[in-house]
Amino acid sequence: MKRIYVNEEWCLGCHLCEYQCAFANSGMDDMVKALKGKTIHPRIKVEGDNKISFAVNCRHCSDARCVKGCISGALSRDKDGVVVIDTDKCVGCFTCILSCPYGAIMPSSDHSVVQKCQLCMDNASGEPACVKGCPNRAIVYEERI
Amino acid sequence: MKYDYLIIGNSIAAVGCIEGIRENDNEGSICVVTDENYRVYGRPLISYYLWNKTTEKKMLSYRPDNFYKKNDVELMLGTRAEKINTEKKTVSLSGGSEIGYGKLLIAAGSSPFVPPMKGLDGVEKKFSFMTLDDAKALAEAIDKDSRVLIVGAGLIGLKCAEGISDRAGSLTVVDLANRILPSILDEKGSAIVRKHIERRGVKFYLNDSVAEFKDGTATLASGKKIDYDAVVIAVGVRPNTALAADAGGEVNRGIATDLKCATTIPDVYAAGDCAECLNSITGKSQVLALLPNAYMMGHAAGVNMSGGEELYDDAIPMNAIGFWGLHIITAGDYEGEAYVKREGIKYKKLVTADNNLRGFILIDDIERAGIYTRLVREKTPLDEIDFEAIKERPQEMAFSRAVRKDDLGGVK
Amino acid sequence: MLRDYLYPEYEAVRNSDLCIGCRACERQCSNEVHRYDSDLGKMVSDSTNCVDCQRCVCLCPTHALKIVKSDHTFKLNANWTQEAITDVIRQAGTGAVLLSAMGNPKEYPVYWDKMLINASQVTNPSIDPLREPMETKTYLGKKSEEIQRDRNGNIIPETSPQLELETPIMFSAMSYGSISYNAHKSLATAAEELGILYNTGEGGLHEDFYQYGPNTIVQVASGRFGVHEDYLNAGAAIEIKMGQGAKPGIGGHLPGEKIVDDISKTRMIPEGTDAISPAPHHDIYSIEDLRQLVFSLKEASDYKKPVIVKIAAVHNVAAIASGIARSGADIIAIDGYRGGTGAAPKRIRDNVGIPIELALASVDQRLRDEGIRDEVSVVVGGSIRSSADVVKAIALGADAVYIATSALIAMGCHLCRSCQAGKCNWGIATQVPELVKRLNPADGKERLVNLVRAWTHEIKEMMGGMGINSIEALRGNRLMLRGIGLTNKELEILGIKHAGE
Amino acid sequence: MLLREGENGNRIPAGCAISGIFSKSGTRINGKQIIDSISVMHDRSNGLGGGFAGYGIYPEYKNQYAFHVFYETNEAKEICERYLDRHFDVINLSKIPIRRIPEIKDEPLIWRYFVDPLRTRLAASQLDEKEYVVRCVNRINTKLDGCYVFSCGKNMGVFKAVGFPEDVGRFYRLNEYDGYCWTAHGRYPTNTPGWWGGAHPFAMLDYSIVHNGEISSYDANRRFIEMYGYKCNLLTDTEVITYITDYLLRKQKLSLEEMASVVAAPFWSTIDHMEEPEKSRLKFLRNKFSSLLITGPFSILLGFTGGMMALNDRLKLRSMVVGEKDDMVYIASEECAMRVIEPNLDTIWSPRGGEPVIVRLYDEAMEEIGGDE
Repeated sequence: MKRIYVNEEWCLGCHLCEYQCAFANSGMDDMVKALKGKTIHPRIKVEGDNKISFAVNCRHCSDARCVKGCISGALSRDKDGVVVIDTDKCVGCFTCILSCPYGAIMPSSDHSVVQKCQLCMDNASGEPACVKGCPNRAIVYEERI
Repeated sequence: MKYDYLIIGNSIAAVGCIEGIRENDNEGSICVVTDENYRVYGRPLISYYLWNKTTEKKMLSYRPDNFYKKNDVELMLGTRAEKINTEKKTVSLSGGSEIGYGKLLIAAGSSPFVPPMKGLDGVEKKFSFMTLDDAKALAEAIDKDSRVLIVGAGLIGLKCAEGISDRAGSLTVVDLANRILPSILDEKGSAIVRKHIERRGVKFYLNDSVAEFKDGTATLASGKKIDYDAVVIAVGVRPNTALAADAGGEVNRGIATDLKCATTIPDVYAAGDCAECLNSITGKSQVLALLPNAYMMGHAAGVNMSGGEELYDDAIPMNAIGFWGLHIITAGDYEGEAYVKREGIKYKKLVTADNNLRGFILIDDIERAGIYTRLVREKTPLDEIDFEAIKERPQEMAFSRAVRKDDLGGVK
Repeated sequence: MLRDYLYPEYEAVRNSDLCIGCRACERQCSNEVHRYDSDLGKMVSDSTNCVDCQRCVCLCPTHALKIVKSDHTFKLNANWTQEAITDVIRQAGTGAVLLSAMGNPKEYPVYWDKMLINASQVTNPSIDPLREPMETKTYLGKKSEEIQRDRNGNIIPETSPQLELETPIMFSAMSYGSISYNAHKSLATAAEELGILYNTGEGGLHEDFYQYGPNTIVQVASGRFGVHEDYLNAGAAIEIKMGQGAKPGIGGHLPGEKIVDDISKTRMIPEGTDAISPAPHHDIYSIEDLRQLVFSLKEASDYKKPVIVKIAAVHNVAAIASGIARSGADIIAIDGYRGGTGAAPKRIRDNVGIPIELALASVDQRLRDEGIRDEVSVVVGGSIRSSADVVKAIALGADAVYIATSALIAMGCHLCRSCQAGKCNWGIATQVPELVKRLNPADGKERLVNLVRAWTHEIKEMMGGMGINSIEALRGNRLMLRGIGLTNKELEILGIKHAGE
Repeated sequence: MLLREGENGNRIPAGCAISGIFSKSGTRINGKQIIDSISVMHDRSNGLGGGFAGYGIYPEYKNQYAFHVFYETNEAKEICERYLDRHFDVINLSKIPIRRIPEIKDEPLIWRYFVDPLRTRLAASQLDEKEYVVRCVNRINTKLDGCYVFSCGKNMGVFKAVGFPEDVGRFYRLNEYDGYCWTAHGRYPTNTPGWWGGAHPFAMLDYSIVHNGEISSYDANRRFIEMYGYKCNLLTDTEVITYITDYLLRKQKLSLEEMASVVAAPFWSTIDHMEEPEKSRLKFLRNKFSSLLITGPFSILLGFTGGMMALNDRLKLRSMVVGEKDDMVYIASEECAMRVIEPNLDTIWSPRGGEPVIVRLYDEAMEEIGGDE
């Protein structure tokens, strides 16, 4: 399946992926309207400084521990292999946060449920916004074997 | 009637087993026998159900509606497995029928443990807190004025307290131990959480126990008296091992299994709360009555039952739990050198031993906790990572470049 | 000194209504123009160090930034322009030669823009490149040898070493050191994909890039940096750099701070030492010396590699080219005064040399007049800005063109002309690791490939319009050009008629 | 005054009709046949030029160079004849017989000389004989005002004028000539100089070219070929093609097929898929003579002693068909031009772009005409 991959060699630490993610998942059509004056809660997080940096988001593991451990069945792999969250079912127990070896699942902004990267399948971005918005191809969306 | 795969119990381990089987075998017939009358649901959800964080309908959609159909599973509700006949490879069911199996999984779960307490039999409204029916019955029995006494300050008792906090008048918790959540928290952590819960109006009587229930009043060993309208017994659970024991299988606290989740009885496997598995930290077998463990063990059993091989060898104790918005994540055990960081309500304890992270406690500081879990589970040598950095906060940066490259660029 | 304060030439202007405070601009500006002011709770900019590289403008996700030319002015004076006054103030303050980079930006005529291309109407058909083969393959090298036949009268198809190009465009010399590893890698991989060549410049060849040898021209310049036998044999051709359009007559100077690690290894000089390329080759004081070097290099490479001699376009370029054509060189490269550089004294860049268009026209004609055009191929560079420039260059008589500034722009350069500062925000003209990594070679390569493919498509369109389906039929086909607004003398030098004739 | 080709440096593109007849057995064909053939393609010409080349028409002078010369004035003729006398042994000279007809006007003086190079001058020049003749002809054409040698081969002759080709044929009384090969040309120039010398065929020694097309590579070809001593005065395609032919065949000693694969080279993609040694050979030729690739539409008929070659541009942007009947070969822009003189062709086909069609006299016939090819 196509996944998002991050190559730290090319990450500039510009954090634009975080903003693109937050915008894509804001449901708004204007970035300024969506993000100005707000604290963002992106599903992708950049670690590091301007020397070494990289973004981390869901790896969409085929053997996903978060899915296996989910107590409500809110997390599942869809038919394309995307690990998706049904926030309607999620009760916010955070077992997935306990389980994810990459630290890629985080509480939603109000902490009532969790959020995670769903490859922008759940918004209007069309393709992963972080990939589109990365100025240096440090984040790519592709098939790897 | 004979099924290639017969599963006793219809909880998470059963689902893991079904999904494990279907990874290898799309043809073999599967039957699930359960004495409950529900589709599968996550038992820990019952407190959220009571707290109106979820509904029965959502609870029962742990797997999609077509789950049994899609996986071609015969589901026999309200049917109890009474006996395993190992010679004939059949299971006798309540109602007298008998069905055969090729491979059998015992995922019978556990039962609430109710210690002998004086006067308990006379308590009209007394409940366990394990099943959806328990939760429904409890909800039915209490109202805004009810004084509820919960015996047991462990995970079940306290989640129950949270669950009914908006439905009951007052909540009192009694426990023999000197602290709450003793199975997952150290004293400091326990104190923090206790304070937080107490702020919600829950009263604790620790180092104490009920000496007698009588006429709506519980008299504690210390002599204190607590009036109640309903009692919840949540002192613990006991694995349901009788089926295996009667059939001659080895049983300790739980049903003994090997790394393939097989019992000592040929073609019989066990998983979930009824079974023991290897705690990869201590190297000892124990019952890990945790939902993720049930799934993974059931899954491994299913794979092995259907001709594949999956060793269940990386089980660790771990817990994610929250009370009124305060989130706690713990894993492993706490035998070793501790690094502790406390900042107000935030509490972090990392326990190291033999160049490994052996366990941790995180209270209100759970961000990316899975990275710590990973260190515990994978026994990552700490001198291969930047432990100082990761102590500060869980991060990929603490791993070597090569590990990061695989984490972020490899196919997972 | 306070009295020498010069108001910034360009100002970063932020639209606060649009700024979301993501701080990308701050993180991306190596000149520290932008920062977040926590007291004010917003982003602020100090344009003093802004070089107008456009990095922040491009990366701002809400397009809240623009760079404007400052309207700050000295008292207007047609003679004492702002630039003239500013330069004097600078030099009075420092006592130093003014440094600059990239090509001559002055308002001299651009002859490319004064030539127009022909197209077929009625009497012969234009050709649709989407329907018919349209050939741009070009071979560079000598074509003058006599035909040899075997005993059966069959032609023995042996030629002097030739360079095969899928399209008549090559990436001109830019050294590793003046540009980054990633820029070099972009050029090398793009050249490989395009079936063309790139040029090492005088900085040697990094060991990682030996694999692109068949698409590499290795340069031998006056400093002889990184030159050794393996190097000479690593590429497809060897170029002797006699001069550079941006700074004819002077050498080069890469400061010691840029001679780090791999660069020092590649150049074969100690870390931290200045890399000084002398103005002349000190073993070439005349044309006969050049001949010796040409043949030394041919000896060293077993006569398997064509030798290119690159010169700057200067006043008597035609005569010089004639000498080179007779020196044994296989290819002459001529670099016009608009050609770029990583660093050059500003006065030299802006005042020395001649336009490539005129140099090309006179060289091509001179070589034909002398009947030696077949002795050499002619490659021209020094501001080829578009496919139209390529078509015009070839119609004037070039076999192929060298592009460098266009290639840099493709990779991200916005011609801020501050290469000499080494803080290129686009990761091109810098050796600072955090900046170097801003150019992902996968991206750089793709953009270069896109550019050359796009140009090639356009070249084919224009050829098709002229009814020409192979690039060699365009070469020297000056009837396909007409001048516009040129004097008789200019037309005469260019060897073209005026539009309407 | 009418513009002359090449004056003011203006290049003249043209469209046209061509036709050729060849007898492989050397049967002498009457000139009327070629007139009949070209006349049916009247609409492809516009009356601004027509011409013919006949081979084997001067058997009695087959070893002499036959110069056909236009003179604008008698003075020019005198100057030219003095020049000829200095360089050649003139064996015979005469006016070329013409028939005055209203369709052909303003004719110049048209003379014919059968000449041998003066042995002494030739030896002194240290040139081979053909080069000597070419240089003399070039000298006359470029340096002697009002003189123009438009045919200078052995046992062949070019006849051309401003007018429709059928009129030109009648004007020159071609029914009085017989040859084993004829080519003809009707011109449709897109500019109107109407100068007799600018009509086709264009000839150099025994090479004659009739050409239909407009080559887009003209100036690339011209500027290259001029490096080798040719001077393109007329700025016509035919002129430059003739020089290329002369350069490749006579100076570079290429075969006709090799020449074809230079001027109408196969595409690189085609070459890439060829087998060795063909692949290397074609790559070599195309690369070495890259400036002689001719692009744009053309169909040409090259006449030479003992043979004829037809060639289309590689995209076949101009029509050209070939027909055969017994030993006769017909090549023309249109099929009708063949049918009118031979209704019962054995075969007829359309050569592919870049594929040369070469016909030669049978060996006995070749000996008969005394050709040296």
